[in-house]
Amino acid sequence: MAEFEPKIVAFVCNWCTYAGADLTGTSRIKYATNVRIVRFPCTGRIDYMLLLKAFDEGADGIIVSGCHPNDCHYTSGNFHARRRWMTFRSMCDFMGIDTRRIKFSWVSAAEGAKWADIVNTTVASIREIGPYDEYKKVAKKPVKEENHG
Amino acid sequence: MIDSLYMPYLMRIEKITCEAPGVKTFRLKFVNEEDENKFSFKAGQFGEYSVFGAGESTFCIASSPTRKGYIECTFRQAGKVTNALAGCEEGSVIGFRGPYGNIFPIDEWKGKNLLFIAGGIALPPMRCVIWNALDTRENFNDVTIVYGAKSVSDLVYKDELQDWENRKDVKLVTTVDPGGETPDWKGEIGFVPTIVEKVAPSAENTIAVVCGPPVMIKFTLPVLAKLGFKDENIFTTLENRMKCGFGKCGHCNVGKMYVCKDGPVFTQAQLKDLPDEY
Amino acid sequence: MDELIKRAKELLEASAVKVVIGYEQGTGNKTRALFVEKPEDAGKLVFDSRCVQNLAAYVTKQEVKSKGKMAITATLPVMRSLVQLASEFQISDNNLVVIGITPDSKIIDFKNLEEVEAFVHQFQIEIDERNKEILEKLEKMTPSERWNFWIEELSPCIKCYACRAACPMCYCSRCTVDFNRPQWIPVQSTELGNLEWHFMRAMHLTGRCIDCDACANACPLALPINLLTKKMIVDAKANFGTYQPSLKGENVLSTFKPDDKENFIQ
Amino acid sequence: MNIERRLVRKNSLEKLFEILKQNKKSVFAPVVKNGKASFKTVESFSTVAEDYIQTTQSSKELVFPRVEKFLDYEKNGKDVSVKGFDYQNVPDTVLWGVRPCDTIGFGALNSIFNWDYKDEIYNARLAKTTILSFSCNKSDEYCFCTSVGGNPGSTAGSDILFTKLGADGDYLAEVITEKGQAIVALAPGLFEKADTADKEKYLADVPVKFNQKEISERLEKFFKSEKWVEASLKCLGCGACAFVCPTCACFDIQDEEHGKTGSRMRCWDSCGYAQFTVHTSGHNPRSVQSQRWRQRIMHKFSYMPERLSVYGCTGCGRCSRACPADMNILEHLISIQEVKL
Amino acid sequence: MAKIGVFICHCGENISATVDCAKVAEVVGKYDGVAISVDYKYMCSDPGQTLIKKAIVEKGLTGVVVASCSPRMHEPTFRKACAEAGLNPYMCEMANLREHCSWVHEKSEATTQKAIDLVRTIVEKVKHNQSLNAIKVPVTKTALVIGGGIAGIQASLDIANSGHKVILIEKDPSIGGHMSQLSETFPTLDCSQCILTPRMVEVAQHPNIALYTYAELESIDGFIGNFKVKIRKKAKSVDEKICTGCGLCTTKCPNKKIPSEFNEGLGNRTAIYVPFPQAVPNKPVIDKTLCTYYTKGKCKICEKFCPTHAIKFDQEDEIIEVPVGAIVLATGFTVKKTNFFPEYGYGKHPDIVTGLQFERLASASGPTLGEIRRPSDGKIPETIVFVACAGSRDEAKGIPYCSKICCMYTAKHAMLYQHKVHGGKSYVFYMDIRAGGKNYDEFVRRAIEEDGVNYIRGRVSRVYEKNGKLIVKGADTLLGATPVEIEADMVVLATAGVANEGAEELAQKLHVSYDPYHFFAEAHPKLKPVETNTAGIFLAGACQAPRDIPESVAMASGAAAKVAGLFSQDELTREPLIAVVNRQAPPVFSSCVGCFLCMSACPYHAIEKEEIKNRQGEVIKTVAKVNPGLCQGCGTCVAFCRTKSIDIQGYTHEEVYSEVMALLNDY
Repeated sequence: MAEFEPKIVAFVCNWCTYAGADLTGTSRIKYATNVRIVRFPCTGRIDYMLLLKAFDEGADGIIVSGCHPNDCHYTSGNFHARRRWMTFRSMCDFMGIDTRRIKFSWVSAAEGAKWADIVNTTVASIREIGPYDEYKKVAKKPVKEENHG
Repeated sequence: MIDSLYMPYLMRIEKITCEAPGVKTFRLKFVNEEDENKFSFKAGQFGEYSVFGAGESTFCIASSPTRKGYIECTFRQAGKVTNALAGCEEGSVIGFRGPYGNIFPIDEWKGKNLLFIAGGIALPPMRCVIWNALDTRENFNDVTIVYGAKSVSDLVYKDELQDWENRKDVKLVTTVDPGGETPDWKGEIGFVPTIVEKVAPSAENTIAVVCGPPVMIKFTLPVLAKLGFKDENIFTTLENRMKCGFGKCGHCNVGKMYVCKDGPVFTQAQLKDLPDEY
Repeated sequence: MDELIKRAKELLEASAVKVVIGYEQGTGNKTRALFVEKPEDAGKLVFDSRCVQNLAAYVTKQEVKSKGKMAITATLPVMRSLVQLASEFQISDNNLVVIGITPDSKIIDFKNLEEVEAFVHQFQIEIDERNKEILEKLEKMTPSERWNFWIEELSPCIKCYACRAACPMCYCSRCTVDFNRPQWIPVQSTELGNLEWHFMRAMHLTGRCIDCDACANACPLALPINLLTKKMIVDAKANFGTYQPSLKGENVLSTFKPDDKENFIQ
Repeated sequence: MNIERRLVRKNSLEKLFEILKQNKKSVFAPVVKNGKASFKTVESFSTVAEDYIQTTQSSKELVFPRVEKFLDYEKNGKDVSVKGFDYQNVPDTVLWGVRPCDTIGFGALNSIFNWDYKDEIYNARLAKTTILSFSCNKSDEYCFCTSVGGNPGSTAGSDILFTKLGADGDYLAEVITEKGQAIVALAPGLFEKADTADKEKYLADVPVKFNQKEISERLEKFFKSEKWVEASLKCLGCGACAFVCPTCACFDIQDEEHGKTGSRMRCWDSCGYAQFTVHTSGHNPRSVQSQRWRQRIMHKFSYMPERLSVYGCTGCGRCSRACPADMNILEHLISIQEVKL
Repeated sequence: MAKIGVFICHCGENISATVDCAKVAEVVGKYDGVAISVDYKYMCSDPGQTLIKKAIVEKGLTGVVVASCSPRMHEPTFRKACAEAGLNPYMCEMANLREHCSWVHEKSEATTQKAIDLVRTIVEKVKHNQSLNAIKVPVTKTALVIGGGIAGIQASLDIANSGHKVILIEKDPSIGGHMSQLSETFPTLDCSQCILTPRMVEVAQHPNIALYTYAELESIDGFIGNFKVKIRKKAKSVDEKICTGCGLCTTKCPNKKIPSEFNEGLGNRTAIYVPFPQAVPNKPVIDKTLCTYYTKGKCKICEKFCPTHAIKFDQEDEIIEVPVGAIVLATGFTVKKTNFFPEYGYGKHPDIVTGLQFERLASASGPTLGEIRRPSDGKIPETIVFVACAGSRDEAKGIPYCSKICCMYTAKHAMLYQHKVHGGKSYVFYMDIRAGGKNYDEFVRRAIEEDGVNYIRGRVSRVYEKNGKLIVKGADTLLGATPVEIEADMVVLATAGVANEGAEELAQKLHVSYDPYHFFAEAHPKLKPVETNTAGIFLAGACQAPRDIPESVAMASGAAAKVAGLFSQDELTREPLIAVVNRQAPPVFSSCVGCFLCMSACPYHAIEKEEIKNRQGEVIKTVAKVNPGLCQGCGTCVAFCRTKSIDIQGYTHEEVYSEVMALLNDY
C-alpha cells in the first residue's frame, strides 16, 4: 500500500509568510508537495471557522503562519490573530480536536528556509500521526445514519 | 424504484438572456425525454429551481403552456441560490420540481377584457398568462398591458415588449418612474397607478391582473376600486417564502391557506380574508 | 420581596419606566419572567433562589424594548450581563433602570450603569466547584477521549437554539448559523453540525460570557454545553488576566498585549 | 379488525424484546440520560427506561428524522447525475414504550404528509414501523391529552398497547392491527389469553382542562387580539417546543456540497424562528415573536382542524416541559377560553 | 454566468521543467465554468498578454486566472492587461505555480497535481470575485521630511523646487547632519562645509519650506495623501523672532565645559549654544538638561546680557498638528563609539578615536582648527593607525553587514593625515578594500601609491598602551598571517555605521517595517528602494542602510521624485481591497448589530458608527461603517464579526471559503 500522503492546508498572510514562501521558491529550496497555500491579507483576517472547514473537507493538517510580532504590515493584525489562535487552540483541545495537526508559525519574508522547514516538519509529523480519520468520520458521515437518536 | 416528491427533474439551460441588471431569463429543456412527455402545467404555476449544492429557490414558470418543449424562468440575483443560478452557463444542468400551485382561471375569462398591470421584476409571473392569452387571442376582448419599472434599463423582456407593441390587438403602455427615462424614451413617465387610471378600460366585464412590488400594489388597488373593479375580478400572485412547494413544510402557511397550494394566484377578495402575513 | 414590589410600583406609578421585568410564580416549582406594566400588577412579582433565568436576555428583545423604558430586577449574573451589553452598545441608562438584588437578596438602587459596574466588580467570576471538577476530569482525558465525550454528549442536540435564545449575549439579529453565503455552520443537526455550532457559539462568547449557565438551564436535553464557555473563562483568565465585564469594552479578543505568550507558535 | 386482548407477564417483556432483536428488528425505545428520557435505538432490554412520565422528545424522528437525505448528486462538468432516496435502507423498526399521546400524534403527521401530495419517504418509514405503546399510569401538571381527544389508555395509532395492571403487575396487551398481530405471531407464547381485565382503573387520571372545539371557535375571532403580545412577551423564540412536539412537521430543505458531489436533505425547522418566513428581500411577514407564537397556536388549533380535519396537539405537554421560558401551552389555551370576546 | 479563462505559463522552463503545464491546462479546461484553458511559454510577454486579451474579447470571459509566478510579482501586469481588454482588473487572479510549486518541488505527478489544485482553487475564487472600482482620495500637497541631514535637505529642496510645500523637521538645533561634521569629502577632497552650507541656507530661505529645528515627530495618523502629524517643537528658551543671533549669550554663559556633540566630544560648548558657526538657523538654544538656571534654579546671565531680550525661560514645548500628503524619512545613522570595543580598551584611551572624531580633528572648523593633534596631550601623532571594519562584518559583534563608507573615508583620513603631517607614518588595517564607485578605486590607489599610506590586510586583535605608546597588534594575512605590531601615537577606528537610537520606535510609530539592525526597510530591495511598505512614506539616506553622500543625495532625489509624482495628481486612486459593512434594504438596513467590537480591533481606527434614521429622522439603528480612506484592508475586523456583516473586498467570505473547498475536493 502506498505511503499515506497527508493533505495540508496553509493559511498565510500576504506580506510575510506568502512572501517568505516566494523566497523559498526563488532560493530553489525544495520541500514536500503536500501543502497548499491559501493567501490572506493578514493573519488577522483568518477566520477560525475556515480551519474547521479545512478539517471538514478532509485536511489532515493545517499550517497557519504570518508576520513576526511587530512586523505585521498592518501593525497589529498578527497580535489579534495570536489571541484568537490561543483561544481557538484551547477550544480545539478541549473539544478533543487534535491540536498537533494545527501548526502555528511566524515566517517572515526573509525566512525562505524556515518556510521549507516548517512545511517539511509538519508533513513529517502528520505522516507519523496518520490521517485524521476521527474527524473525517464525523464530517463525511452519511447523513442517514444520524437519524435515530 | 419510486422517486420521492423531492426528486427534481434535470433541466439543461438552453439559453440565457440578460433582461436587466441582475435579472436573467433561463430557457430550460428536459434532460430526459420521458420527463418532458409526462410534464404539463398551466398559467400561473411555479416551480422549485435548484442548483445542486446551493439549494432550491421558488419562482413562477414564465413561459406559456402553449409553447411546448421548454419552460422559462426569470429571476433576479438576490440570495444564495439565485446567485448560484446566475453563475450557471448555457448547457449546465440544474434541477426543477413542479409545476406547483394554482392557476389563473383563464378559461373563465373568455369574452372578457384583460387588464395586466405589472411593475419591475413582477412581469415574469404575468408573462405566462399574457402569452397564454395572446396565443388564444380570439377568446378575449380588449387586452391592455400596463408595465412600469424604475428606469428604462430595469424593464425586462424588452424584445417581447416590442412584439406586443407591434401587435394591433394589444394595447401596451410602458412607463418608467420620473428620472428613469432615457433621451429616446417613447413610453410614459410616471408611476404605474397614475398611468393605470389614465389607460384602464372600463371595469365592466374586465379582469385585472396585478403583480408588482408591495408599494405599487398598495397604490394600484385603490385606483382599481375607484374605477369600479370588483375584488373578485382583481387577481394577483403572492411570493411567500417556500421550501417544499406542496403544503407540507409549513413555510408559506398564511391563515388557513398554503400559498404554495391555494396560491400563488389569489383574487383581491380572497386576500381580504387572509391575515396580513404575506 | 415586598421591597421589590414596592420599588416596581413606585417606578411604574411615577411612570419612570413603562415596564418592569421580573419573576413570577410559574408552572410547578418553576419561576418565570414577568413583565409588569401596571402598578397594580406589581404584586405578582416574586423573588427567591429559584429565580435563575437570566432576564437580561429580554432587554434586547424588540417587543420588550418597544414598550419604552425598562426596569429590570437584576441578580449578580444579570447585572454582569447588563454591563457587558452596555459595553456592546446594546443598552444604556436612557432605556434601562437596574433594580439590583445582591447575592444576599438585598435590593439596591443604581443611578447608572457605572454604579452597576462598580458593584459587579466587587465579585470575581469563579467557576463553581462541581464544574471545576468536571473540567479537571475532562482535561485529564486524552484528546481522543474528549473528542468522543463531546460527540456523544452533543449528538442528541436538536439545534433548537434554546441555548442561543436564553443567552443575553446572543442578541445578534442574524446569527452566524443564519448566514448562508457561505453556510459556515451546517443547518442540520448532524454530529458535525452540532459540534461546529457549539464550538462557534463558545468562541463567540469568549470574553463575553459571564457564566450565568442560562444556556445549559435552557437546554431541553440538559446538555452540558456551559462547560465549553466555562473552559473559555478559565483559559481567558489564565492567559489574559482578570476577567470582568467592563463598560470600557475590553473584550479579550478585540484587544491584545504585545507580550501575549506564544509558546505554541513556531 | 377488532381489538384482541392478551395478557403479557411482566417478566415476558424482556423475552419479547429479545425475540424482536432476534428477528433483526431495530428497536427504538426510551432511555434515561441526565435525568431525561429520550428515544434511542437500543440493543439490550436493560437500557430501556421503565419508569418515566414522558420522553423529552416525541418519537416522531423515527418517521420524520431530524435530518433526512433526499438525494445524492454528482456533477461532471456541466452534467449532473442524481441518486434518489434509498427506500431499501429504511430499517424495519419497532417503536417500543411510546405513550398514547405520541401514537395519536402519528395521525396528525399522516395528514400533514398525505393531505394532498403523498410523501412516500414518510410513508415508507411509517410502513416499516410497528408501534408498541404503553398506557400512562402517571401524569403530571403538564399533561392534558384528555382535553384534546386523547386519553392515557388510548389505542389510537398503536399496533399493540400495553397497560400495566398495578404497581408491579402484568401487562394487558391490546393487539390493534395486523402489524400488532405480526408481532404476536413472532412470540405467541408470550401473549396469553386475557380475562376481561379492566385497564381503566390502572390509568393515570388526567382531568379535562378546556373545551377543544370552543378554543377553535374562539380562535377564529381571536387573531387580532392584544393577548398574543402579552402572552408571548417572555417567549425567547427558540425551537424547543416545535422540535419536541409529536405533531410539528415544519421542515427546511438544505443542500450540502463537497466539490462535485453533495446531497440534498430535509431538516427540522420551526415557525418560532424569526428566519422562518423571511423573504430574500429582508421583508418578514411574521417579524415579531408574538406573531410567530400566534401562528403556532392558530396552526395547531385552528388551521389544521379546518384544513386537515385533525388537531395539531396531542396534549403530551412536551412543549411546556421543554420551554426555557416556561411558556405553558395549557395555561395559554385556558386563558384563551377565559378572555371575553 | 461564469466564463473563466485559465492561462498556464511555462515561464520559459521555470514552471514547465517540473510541472506538466499541458496536462494542467487540459484538466482545468474540463471544470464547469472554465471557458478556455491554455498553456503558453511566457504569459507576461507581449504575445502572452495579447493571448489573454484576445480570449477576454472573443470568449467574453467573466474572469481570468493566470497560473504563473507569484502574484506579488506580476499581478499588476495581468490585471492591467485584463483592464485593457475591458475586464474588471479585480476579476483577474493568479495561481502561484512558480515560487510555490515548480521551484520548490521535483518533477513528478504530485507536483503537477499540486499545480492543478492550486489553479482549481483560484478558479473557484474568481467565480466568486466581484468587479471592484479603485477608491479615490484627495491628496494634501505638503510633504513632511524628517531629518535635516544632507538627504533631508536634498529631498526638501527637490520637493520644494517642484512647487510643493515641505515641512522639514530636525531634532537638533541646526540642520546639516553628519555631513556638516565632515572635513573633506571623498573622492574629490572638496570641503564638506563649502558644498553643504549653501544648501542649508537655501533650505532656510526657500519660500516652500517650513523649517522646524529642535523638533520631533510626536505622533501620526491617517494614510497616504491624508496624514495628520503632530510635531513637538522642543522649547528653545529663545524667541527666534527677536533673537538676532549675535552670540553674546553664548560667550557669557558660565557653563562652558559641556562636551560638544558637533565635535564628537573633542571640544566644548556652553549651555546656551549654537552647535557650530555655520548652523542654520544660526540662533542659540538653551540645553535645559545642563543649564544652571534650569538645573539649579538661578543664573539667567544670558537673559541679563541679551540685547534683544530674546531669552524666554518660560517657553514650553509646543505641539503643532499639520496635514501632510507624504512623508520622507531621512533620519540618518550613527556610528558605534569606541567604548563598544573591549579589545581596544573600551574607549578608555583618549587617543583611540572614531572616524567621525578624526573628521573633527581634520576639519578647519574643528577643535584643533584642522591640525591633527591627539586628544590626550595635543601632540601631533608621528605614527597613526587606521582600523577599518571596526565592528562591521563581524558576526561576533552582531554587525554582520558592511558599513560601506569606511573603506573610502579611511583612505581619505590617511591621505589627509599624510598631507597635514609631513613625514608622518600611517597604517591602515583592512579586510578588503571596497572602493566600488566612480573614481573611488583611483582615490584609494592615490592614498597608497602617492601618499604612501601603508595598507596591511589583516585584523587588529588588540590595542593597548605601553609607556606612552599605543601598541597595535595584528596580523598581515598577505604575508602568511605574520604577526604585526605597531607602536602608534594615535588609533582611528572606522567604527560601524548603525541605526539611530529610537529608530525602532519611530518605525513602529509610522507603521514602516525595519530590518534586524533597525534600519528602515524598503518596500522592494531592487524595484522599490525608496518606498516603504506603508503607502506615502519614503526613505532617503542612511536611515535605510549606511550610505555615502552621493548615494544619499541620489536616494533623496528619488524619494522627492516619488513625492512629486504623488502630488502631481489632485486625487489618488487606491486599491479597493478594503473592508465593507453590508447594507440591506429596509427594514433590515444591515445585519450589523452594532456591538462595535470591530472598532477596538481595527488597527487604523477606520471603523465609525453610522446612525440609520427613518423618514422622521429618528435613529432606528446604529451600525458600523468603514472609512474607505483609512481602511488598509487587513481584515482583522472581518474575522471578528459574529454576524458576518463585515466583508473584505478581494478576500470575501465566499472567496476564501470556496478556495478552501476547492483545495480539498474534486471538481
